[in-house]
Amino acid sequence: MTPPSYIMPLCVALPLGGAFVTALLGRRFPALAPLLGTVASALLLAISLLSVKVLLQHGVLVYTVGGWPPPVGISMVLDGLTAFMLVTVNLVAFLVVIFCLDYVNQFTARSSFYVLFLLMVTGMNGVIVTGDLFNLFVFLEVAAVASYGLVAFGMEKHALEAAFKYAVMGSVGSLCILLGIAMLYATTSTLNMADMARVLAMNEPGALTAFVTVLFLMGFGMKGAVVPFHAWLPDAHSSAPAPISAMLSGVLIKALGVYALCRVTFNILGASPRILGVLLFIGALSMVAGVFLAIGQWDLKRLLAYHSISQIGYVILGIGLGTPLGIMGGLFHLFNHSLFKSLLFLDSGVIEYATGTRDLKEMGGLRAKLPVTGATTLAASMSIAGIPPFNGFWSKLLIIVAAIQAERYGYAFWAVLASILTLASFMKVMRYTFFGQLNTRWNSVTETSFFMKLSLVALAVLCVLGGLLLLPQAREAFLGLASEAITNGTEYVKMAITQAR
Amino acid sequence: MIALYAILVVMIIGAIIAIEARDLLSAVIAVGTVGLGISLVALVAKAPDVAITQLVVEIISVVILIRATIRIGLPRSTHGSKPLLGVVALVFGITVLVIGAMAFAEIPPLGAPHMRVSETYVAEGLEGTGAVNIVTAILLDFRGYDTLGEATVLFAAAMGVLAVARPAGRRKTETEPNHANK
Amino acid sequence: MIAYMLCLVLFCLGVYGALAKRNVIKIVLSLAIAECAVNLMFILIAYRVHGSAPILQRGTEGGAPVMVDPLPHALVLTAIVIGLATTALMVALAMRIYQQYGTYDISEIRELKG
Amino acid sequence: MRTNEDNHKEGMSLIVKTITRLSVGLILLYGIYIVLHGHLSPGGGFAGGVIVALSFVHLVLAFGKRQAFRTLSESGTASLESLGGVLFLTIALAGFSGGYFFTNVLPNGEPYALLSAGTIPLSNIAICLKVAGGLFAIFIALVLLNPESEQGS
Repeated sequence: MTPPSYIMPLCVALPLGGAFVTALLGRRFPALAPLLGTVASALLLAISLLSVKVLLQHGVLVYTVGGWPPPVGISMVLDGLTAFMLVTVNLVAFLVVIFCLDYVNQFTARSSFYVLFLLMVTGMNGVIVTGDLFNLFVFLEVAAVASYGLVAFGMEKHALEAAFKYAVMGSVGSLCILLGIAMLYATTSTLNMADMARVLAMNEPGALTAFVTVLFLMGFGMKGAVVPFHAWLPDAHSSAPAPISAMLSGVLIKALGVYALCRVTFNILGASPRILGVLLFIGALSMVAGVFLAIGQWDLKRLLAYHSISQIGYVILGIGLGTPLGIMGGLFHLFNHSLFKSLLFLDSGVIEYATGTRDLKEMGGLRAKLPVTGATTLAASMSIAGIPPFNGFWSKLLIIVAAIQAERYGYAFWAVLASILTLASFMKVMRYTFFGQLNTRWNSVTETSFFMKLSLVALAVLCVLGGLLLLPQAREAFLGLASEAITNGTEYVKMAITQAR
Repeated sequence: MIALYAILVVMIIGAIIAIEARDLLSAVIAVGTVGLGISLVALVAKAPDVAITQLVVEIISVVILIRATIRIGLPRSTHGSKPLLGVVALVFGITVLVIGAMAFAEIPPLGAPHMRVSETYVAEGLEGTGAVNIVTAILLDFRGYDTLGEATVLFAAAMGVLAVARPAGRRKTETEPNHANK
Repeated sequence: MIAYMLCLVLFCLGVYGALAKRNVIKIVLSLAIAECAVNLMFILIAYRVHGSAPILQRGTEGGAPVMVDPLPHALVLTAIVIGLATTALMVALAMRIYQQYGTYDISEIRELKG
Repeated sequence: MRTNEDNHKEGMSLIVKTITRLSVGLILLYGIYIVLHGHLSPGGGFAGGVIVALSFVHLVLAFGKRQAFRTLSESGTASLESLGGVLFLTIALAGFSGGYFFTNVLPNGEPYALLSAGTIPLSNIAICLKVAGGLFAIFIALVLLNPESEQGS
């Protein structure tokens, strides 16, 4: 049967239609917004799982929007990396929407929360699916503008300030990306990524490629919160509502930052050793700086935010190695990190929802009162620290082995050191929040409602089962194709062009 | 061509005034000149669509910016800047200018774009879409998907502003977060 | 070449203003300037010496007329409205911040520490 | 637009109000012209939409806040905007019938005529609705956000 390549525009049209209809009817039927949000993200999860199967059957698919062939019209490309990112984003989005069903009751204007949430998912899916550089920028802006509104949703003083600073840093990043796109258009006079790679490959890289690489590194670095540009992340995460900071650090900085950086550096500019060296350095810097900044934190959410920076450092370190094993390790860690980091943020949301404070010193012995949250936080802390049975261990192991294989002993050492410091930091978190004697103030605290527990337990189970992805047949279908899409870099061109003719 | 350079210089002077002016209102009006300078450059560079849109968008952004500065009882003068970040911004500016100068040598000179893909738009524009205005043809038919994303950005911004402008964020009455736990 | 450099100077001015200034509205203004500079870059890239405006005239049905590059114009239209959207959102946030903090000076808005 | 006594102190002076009453209609007409001729002459959905929004803004500036709600209440503008969005999305999805996502399904019609270029005029109208609704909703929200009240409620 003809390859069902129409699933790609569905990934964008579905949440977009949901957002518009929710905005139109949200005020008159308050129950419509949560219902539509859950149904839309459930369908999206099904579509992204279907896309992995379709990819296995039909290989790389190209969908030409509007019927115009690629260089003229916009094309959508479904290759290994796209399917992988679709599954990561929509899995976390579905579980966070379930968590939101109860968490959002404390806000006014709930329907606009769901509209902005669906728009953010639309933006991320649009960035992942598109094969056109300017289109990637437009959907990156959709996701970014929706997330500015969501960070400021709580309307407290620090939420507004954090949202403003995030908006300023985000806009400066977007302008750098747009300037880079203008320069690329000037030389290659096309906007299709595959076509652009083909033209750039013809003439050898000169000052222009350096200029464009610097601009894209700054722009996507700001979106992905790597160390030189990470200033907005701790503020934005600690004051955003918990499900939003789970989405932000779970998938948004990955889809907008790391994925776009990979797509641009590997598939368009061609990963020259210099760019890989820069990526390695930035990755290692983020990894170490993130952990050191996190050690001294007593505010739970800020601590988790700094750990996000260091885990993103792991991912970029893995991908910066350039070897197939390193890239697979980096992508696997990206998938695992989106699971356990969103679980940690949701747990901190439950703790804040129940006790009203985020300060570790005031908590204590909540294990008795919040058993489910305690168990899931324990699972997530074990996997972020890299304890064997959990998924974090496998991906960190892959990265460290790949670093050693590539004779990057320095980076391997830093990776191990950062992992140990992460373990220490999360033991401190567990010690202060759940173990120890129960702080008398919290004896009237009860466990959270059903939907919140459901999503927490689901994420914890996924954290435990994450390691199974390394089994041979699962690895080939899911991770292998994704890392293959990166390693063969500009050959992506032949597939995207020939497929479309 | 001299008109192009003249307008550019005027815009740069306007930008410097906008950043360094002590009075907020005059800063906003200086940004107005920069925006209108762009629509003049667009006219000189034969881009009527861009000129009309930029002119109109500039008007509404100046109205919004003035709305934010006029009705506030604050002393209109603004003081000082952050020295450390200023140095960082200057270093960023110098590196971008230097690398940019080298990069500009490689892109086609002003006035001679090699329009590989745009030739198909110009040639096929009329019979492909039936629209006489090629820019609208590109915007709505060849690359209509961009415009859908674009309309969504404006929709997201409007929803964001409505969410930010509502009186209270959390429900004070129903759930008192620290103890009563629904 | 000089026009591109002037445009880049405008871009650096905008980014300098956004990072270095303390007044919240000044930051929003500088970002608007930087965004104008990038749109300007697109228009300059599209300019063609003897090109005419990208609208087909009724008379010239002959060979394809010598036209200015229409694609960057479409991109600029999109970028202008994106810039307007972000500016409007930031102005709304700035006004809300003024309401809560009572000042426009970003260094005094120091609620988040550590 | 009958102006009663209490309405006088709102908004600007009388001269501005009378001028506005004349010019608002013209601005609105000009905006609608720009939208409908989007595929023939410069301008299009965006420019026309902003001009239409400016005509409402012009009205609000001249006649003050209360007048704003009589013309178009805030929820009205938001639903106008999402209506425009839904219309534009249906035009895009209608493209599915013609093969791909955004195909121009209607016949192109002969050039230089007003009703030519298939779905482009319809998309222009949808975008005009969306942009006008969006910008006016933003302006109404900013007008409501009176910064004088020191402590946010």
